[in-house]
Amino acid sequence: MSKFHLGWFTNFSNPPWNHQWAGTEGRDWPSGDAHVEFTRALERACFDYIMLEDSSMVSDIFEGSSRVDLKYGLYSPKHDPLMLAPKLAAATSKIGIIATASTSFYPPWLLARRFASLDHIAHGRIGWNAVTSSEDRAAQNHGLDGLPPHDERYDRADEFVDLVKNLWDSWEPDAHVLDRENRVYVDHEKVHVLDHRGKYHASRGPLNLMRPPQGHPVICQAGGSPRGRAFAAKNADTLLTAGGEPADMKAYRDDVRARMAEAGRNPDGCKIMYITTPVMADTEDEAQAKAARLRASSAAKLETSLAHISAVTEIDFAALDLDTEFSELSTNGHTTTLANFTKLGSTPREAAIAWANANFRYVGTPDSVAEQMGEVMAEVGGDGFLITGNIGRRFVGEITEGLVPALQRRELVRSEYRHDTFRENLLEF
Amino acid sequence: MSFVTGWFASYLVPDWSGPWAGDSGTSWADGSFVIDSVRDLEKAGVDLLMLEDISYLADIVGGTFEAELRVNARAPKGDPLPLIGRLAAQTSTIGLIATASSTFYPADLLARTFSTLQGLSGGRAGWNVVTSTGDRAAQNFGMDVLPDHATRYAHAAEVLAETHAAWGEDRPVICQAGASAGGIALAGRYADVVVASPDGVDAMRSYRDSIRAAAVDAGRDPDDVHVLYMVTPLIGETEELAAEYAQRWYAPTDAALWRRIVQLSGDIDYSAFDMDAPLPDDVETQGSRSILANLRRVAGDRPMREVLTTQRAQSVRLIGTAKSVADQMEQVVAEVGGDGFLIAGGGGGVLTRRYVHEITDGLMPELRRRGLAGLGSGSDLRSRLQSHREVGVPA
Amino acid sequence: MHLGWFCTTGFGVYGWDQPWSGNAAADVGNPQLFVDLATSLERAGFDYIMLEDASALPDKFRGNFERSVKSAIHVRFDPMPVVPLMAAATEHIGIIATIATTFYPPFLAARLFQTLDHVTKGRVGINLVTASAEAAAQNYGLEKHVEHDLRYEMADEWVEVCKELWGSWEDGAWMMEDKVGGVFADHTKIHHINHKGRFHASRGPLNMPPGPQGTPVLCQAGGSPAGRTFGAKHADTIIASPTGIEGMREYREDISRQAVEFGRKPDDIKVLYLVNPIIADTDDDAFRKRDRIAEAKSNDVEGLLAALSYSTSMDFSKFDVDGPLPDMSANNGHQSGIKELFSRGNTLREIAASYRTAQTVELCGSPETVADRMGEIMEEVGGDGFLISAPVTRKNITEIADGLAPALRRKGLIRSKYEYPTFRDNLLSS
Amino acid sequence: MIWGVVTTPGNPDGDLATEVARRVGRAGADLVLIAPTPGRETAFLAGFMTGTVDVAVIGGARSADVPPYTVARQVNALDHLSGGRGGWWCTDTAENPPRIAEHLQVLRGLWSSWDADAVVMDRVSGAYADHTKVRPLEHVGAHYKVRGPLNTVPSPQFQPVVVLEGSTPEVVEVATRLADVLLVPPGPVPVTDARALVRMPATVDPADLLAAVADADGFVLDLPAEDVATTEALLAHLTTRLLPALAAHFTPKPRGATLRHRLSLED
Repeated sequence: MSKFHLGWFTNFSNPPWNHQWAGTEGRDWPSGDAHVEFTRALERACFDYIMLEDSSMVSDIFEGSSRVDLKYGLYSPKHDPLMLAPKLAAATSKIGIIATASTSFYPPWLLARRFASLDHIAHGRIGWNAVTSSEDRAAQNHGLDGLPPHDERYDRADEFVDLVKNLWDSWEPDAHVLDRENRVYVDHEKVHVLDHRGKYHASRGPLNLMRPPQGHPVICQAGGSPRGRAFAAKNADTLLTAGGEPADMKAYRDDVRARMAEAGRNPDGCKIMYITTPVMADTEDEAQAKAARLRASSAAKLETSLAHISAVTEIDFAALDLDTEFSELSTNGHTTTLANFTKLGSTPREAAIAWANANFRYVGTPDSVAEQMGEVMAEVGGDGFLITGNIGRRFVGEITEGLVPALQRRELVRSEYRHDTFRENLLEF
Repeated sequence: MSFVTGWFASYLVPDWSGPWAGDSGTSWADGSFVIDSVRDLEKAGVDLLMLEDISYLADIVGGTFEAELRVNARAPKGDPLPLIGRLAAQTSTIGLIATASSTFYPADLLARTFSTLQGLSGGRAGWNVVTSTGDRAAQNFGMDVLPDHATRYAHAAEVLAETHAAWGEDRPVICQAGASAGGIALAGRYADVVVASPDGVDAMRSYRDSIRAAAVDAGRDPDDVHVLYMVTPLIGETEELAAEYAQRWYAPTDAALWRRIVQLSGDIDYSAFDMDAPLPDDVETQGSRSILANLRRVAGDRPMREVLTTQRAQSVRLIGTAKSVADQMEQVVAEVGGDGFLIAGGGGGVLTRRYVHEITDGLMPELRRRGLAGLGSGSDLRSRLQSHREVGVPA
Repeated sequence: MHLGWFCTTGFGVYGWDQPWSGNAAADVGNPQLFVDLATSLERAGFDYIMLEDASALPDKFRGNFERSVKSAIHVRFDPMPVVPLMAAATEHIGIIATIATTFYPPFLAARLFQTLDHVTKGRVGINLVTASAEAAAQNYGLEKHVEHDLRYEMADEWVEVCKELWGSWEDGAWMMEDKVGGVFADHTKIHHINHKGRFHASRGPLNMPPGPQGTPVLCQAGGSPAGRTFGAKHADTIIASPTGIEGMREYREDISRQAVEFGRKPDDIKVLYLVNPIIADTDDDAFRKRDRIAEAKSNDVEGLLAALSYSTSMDFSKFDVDGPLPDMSANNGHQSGIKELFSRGNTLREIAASYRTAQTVELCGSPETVADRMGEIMEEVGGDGFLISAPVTRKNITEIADGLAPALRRKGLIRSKYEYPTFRDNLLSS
Repeated sequence: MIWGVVTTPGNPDGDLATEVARRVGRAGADLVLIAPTPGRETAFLAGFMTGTVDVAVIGGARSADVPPYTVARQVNALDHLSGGRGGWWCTDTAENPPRIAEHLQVLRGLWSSWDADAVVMDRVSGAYADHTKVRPLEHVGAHYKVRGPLNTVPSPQFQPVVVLEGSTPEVVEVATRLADVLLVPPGPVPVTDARALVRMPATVDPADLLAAVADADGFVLDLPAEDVATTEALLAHLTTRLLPALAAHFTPKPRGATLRHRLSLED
């Protein structure tokens, strides 16, 4: 079994502040200082990347108001991850940094230039999580009445990504000649106008800075629906999806790899990562006790879970009776997420609690959790796990000081970075 | 009454084999373990760091290096000065006290060393004065045997006088840990910080009184000396979890016995004694006289195994949630009269980043919220120590 | 007086082949030079650093990119990512980055700068430009550029939307610190803005709380009548380059007058005059240096033609340098600068030869001489300070930060230390 | 071609010296030597800089001032902290070559008192290091008596770089046996196994530098960090006139390699 990859799924937002181990993050997170220390710890544990998800709305779907969203700080406050990326890049030297930007709201030329600059500053370690955004509320903040239909959003996104890649290619790799004798800094014949006029986007180009060190920053994606998977198969270098039963994980991976082959890409060119939150303690029974505490139902958990699912599907779950069976539900937002949610329980209450606990799959001491993860990866075939959870030092320490060394001893994950750029490390195995 | 908090650190291999050891077994030597921990402690409001040191690898226990290199209570350990130099660049407010021997270092080297650190750290430098223990140390510096206790302290006094003359106004903080009569007198004359682990509140109060009396004898204001007591707080999310944590921490295991034997064996091989009998009466040492005296006082006629597995270099046990430990600390300071705590995390072969974060993210936020500690101010170390007299709830 | 530094080509490439450039060539895209600029200027007590920016690689002159990239003058990295790094290395100095209101979606911009206000701990500012080059519009998918004055009307509504978004969270809506009843933020103190305007629409609110400054510092540099009115209405600091003492006094009075009309106090706006001081050890050395620069510039007719092509989006290589000046009525780019330039001569060659190093006033000499002159000018004009425009090279940084600033400080003309934690308070408090 | 600078500790907070080290490091220098000055201890400054610069920083000291056991431990720690770029510059070589030779023998002995593979981290036996691979030194000499061993683990270079200075036959003999680098004045370069670096002022003219370095292994330039203006001028002179003139001699060196590797000394 070759090694698998590790990444972390988080955002530029408040870590859960109201609990025992909330050290100084409550004060440090708005400036990004808390995230800097956390990312250094991930680099010490040789993580492939940190992924900063994003959304641009205060959700007021649940109960028709933003009370619950703001009470727990679910979807806001959330800061712009593109301004955290340079700070993380300056404090690290090997780990990849993926920031989210929406193809539905950013002008293509602006996004292409922003990520090209970030890739220079990060010396070839930047990634772009290409999302189409899924909430009308977000669209209304950007001057639109609502989002285009789900599949059309992906058609627009396909053209958007092609245009951005062409803009990154508008400077040839060796355009930057630095010829002191003839006083030529850049050979102008190696910089090309694009003049792209497409169905949805237009841009003359070129960019006004050098080609990014990686050529193309790493593209990340989270497509679950068939159209989303097709988009990912064509464009993504890494793909994230919810964990779950190994059989479902394997089915998802095989489907994406098949689509990649159809799109003429080498299936190994995209690393599929499964989201999870390991529960660990010094001894097995302590870990089981801890897992039981974490999985326990509570009013707060029910409220936050229902508010979450309402926000991403734009269905007000407060209007449903919590204990009667689901009727047919549909959304223009996260179609797969809604499908998974309804599979987890027959009533909103059941499904909400199960959905909130979905990430707690691997429980035990660091060694036993390492064993469990190794077995699942062997069965599924790859490519890695995306850890998510509170970025406070307590939980992060359990991963970087406990789980990762146990995985390294079993040679399931890397113990050192062999390359300098994010893309080379990602595609090393 | 607000009190001083310090961190007792070593440039020494931490826990390298436990469940939370991480990669520390290999990465400790590049300094990252200490540097990362000290930056977190500084952000959490801890006032100072005391980096201890010894300059020998002992083959006293069992006549070989085997025990030292298995138990790792004292070795392998790097020279603290370059590491403190690095910390001066990578921290901005925490006090930096480094250990150096007055017996082995020439006075002019000591004066130069600590005035350079004072400049680099913007006035946060401190010198932990030790006279060293163990013939093995002496043999690394051209001597056959360690000078006797009285000679070492007399020489220390000369060195301190000479260095203070060289520093004039901008002198670093002086720290001392000697518990013997000679040590206390010297501390009275020069020390800004005194570190000790007298056992129990009464011994803590009488020790502090003796230090303050020595300061008055030397014509100094007793409030210029800050006595810090060694403790190892054990923080749990609930009282019950904390109790389980403490039960594991203080369990009388073989490992705990061997740690104590190695720590005590400056010149005497304590492993040679019968562990199920009390300490024989005819044992003598030129090394750390106070360690032997303290051991004899505590041991009484109890068998060595019981004494050694329960004795820890700490003044009081602090166990519970962050809230209850903060209460206990507040109460101890009220009863003893002052001045603060030097927190140790188990030392070589035991300390983990996880323990450091229990202090920075569990205990310190609670102490800060209640104005008990972690609110020190002032750019240089001496004014920061003084600021504790004014800050906080009056006693 | 207040001092600022104007990075002439933003986060770009400076003097890559000049002596004293250190290893600038290898440092391309490396923010360390700008971080050093920030720490040096903070040591010198500067109020802010302004990073200019442009959204196009010009190819009007002779129809290709040669002039733009051969000497690297139009290579520009996106300045936004360097702002957090410059702020991380400093504690007081303000950092202003340029944004083109004509193309940048207002919600993205409002959220970007509110994030920067947090990340810089209250030290970020925005330089509002409407972008003069047609190529910029084409990069954003437009065929033709938006008409000059219409761009300012769009900009006016753009700023209104941003201000409404920045105000969408009331003070006290976010009370994480004292954890009252476990509520993170109170939804009753957070409001939709429901903005539906001529050019922009946004429902709001912003999905994050205000930063230390509440509103980032707004900066404006347009000299045209529409530009001045826009600045008087919205800007906290204005960059002006009128000619001569008389021109400077008139500019300050005009801004003050218009500010009062908008219900603002003249002191709410700090006007800084763009200058490029020529400093050397002695006055004579400085004069020789000035003459060297002037002589080189006035022979560089091609340089003038390329600059004009960029700011008017017309290919000046087609015009006869000795013939009559071309008709500029259709110019949709920079307006104020062109009018002043064309008044200096009858042909393009004469205009090139008329080059004077001074844009507003001449500052040339030893640090002492230049400092005295700056003090005198401030007395005469009553203005608020200077924006020093100079390529970002280690030599220039040292001359200004370790030469000129100490001289100004000895004469009590600039601050010896920062009074307040945020950029806005330090700028507007005195 | 090996090159570096000799700088001074500059202002008490060490910023200017760090700036010099950072800038010459980015320009490709192999080492920065810190000249001892009254009242300042260079071992500290080297430690202070390791975190922020990307070049080997070696403190200079008079061997008479510091006990060999302390030098061995401090330079071992610097080698660890700098990822294999530690070293020591003995500035009083010429005063008493035989004593210096013995001092260096003690250093070399202490650095190899642990075998390179002594650290085993054996979870079964619990041994962090194999005690049979650690031996006391038992050095008894004319000037020094040191039992050893070192009480810490071998450092990345195992034998950090030792720099001596001088060109008299006695100094050259000691350098050949025990040193890695020998600083020599301009003029005929003595034959030695150590890397001979010609020491010249940073204001040197490119042509003179080229001539002086002809048959040496490289050069070090005296570039004091006393005040901002002169330091900036010297740095500019170095990067825009001296280095381009020598460009032909420079072969690109692997980034991040240990100092011994960059000086092509065997490990």
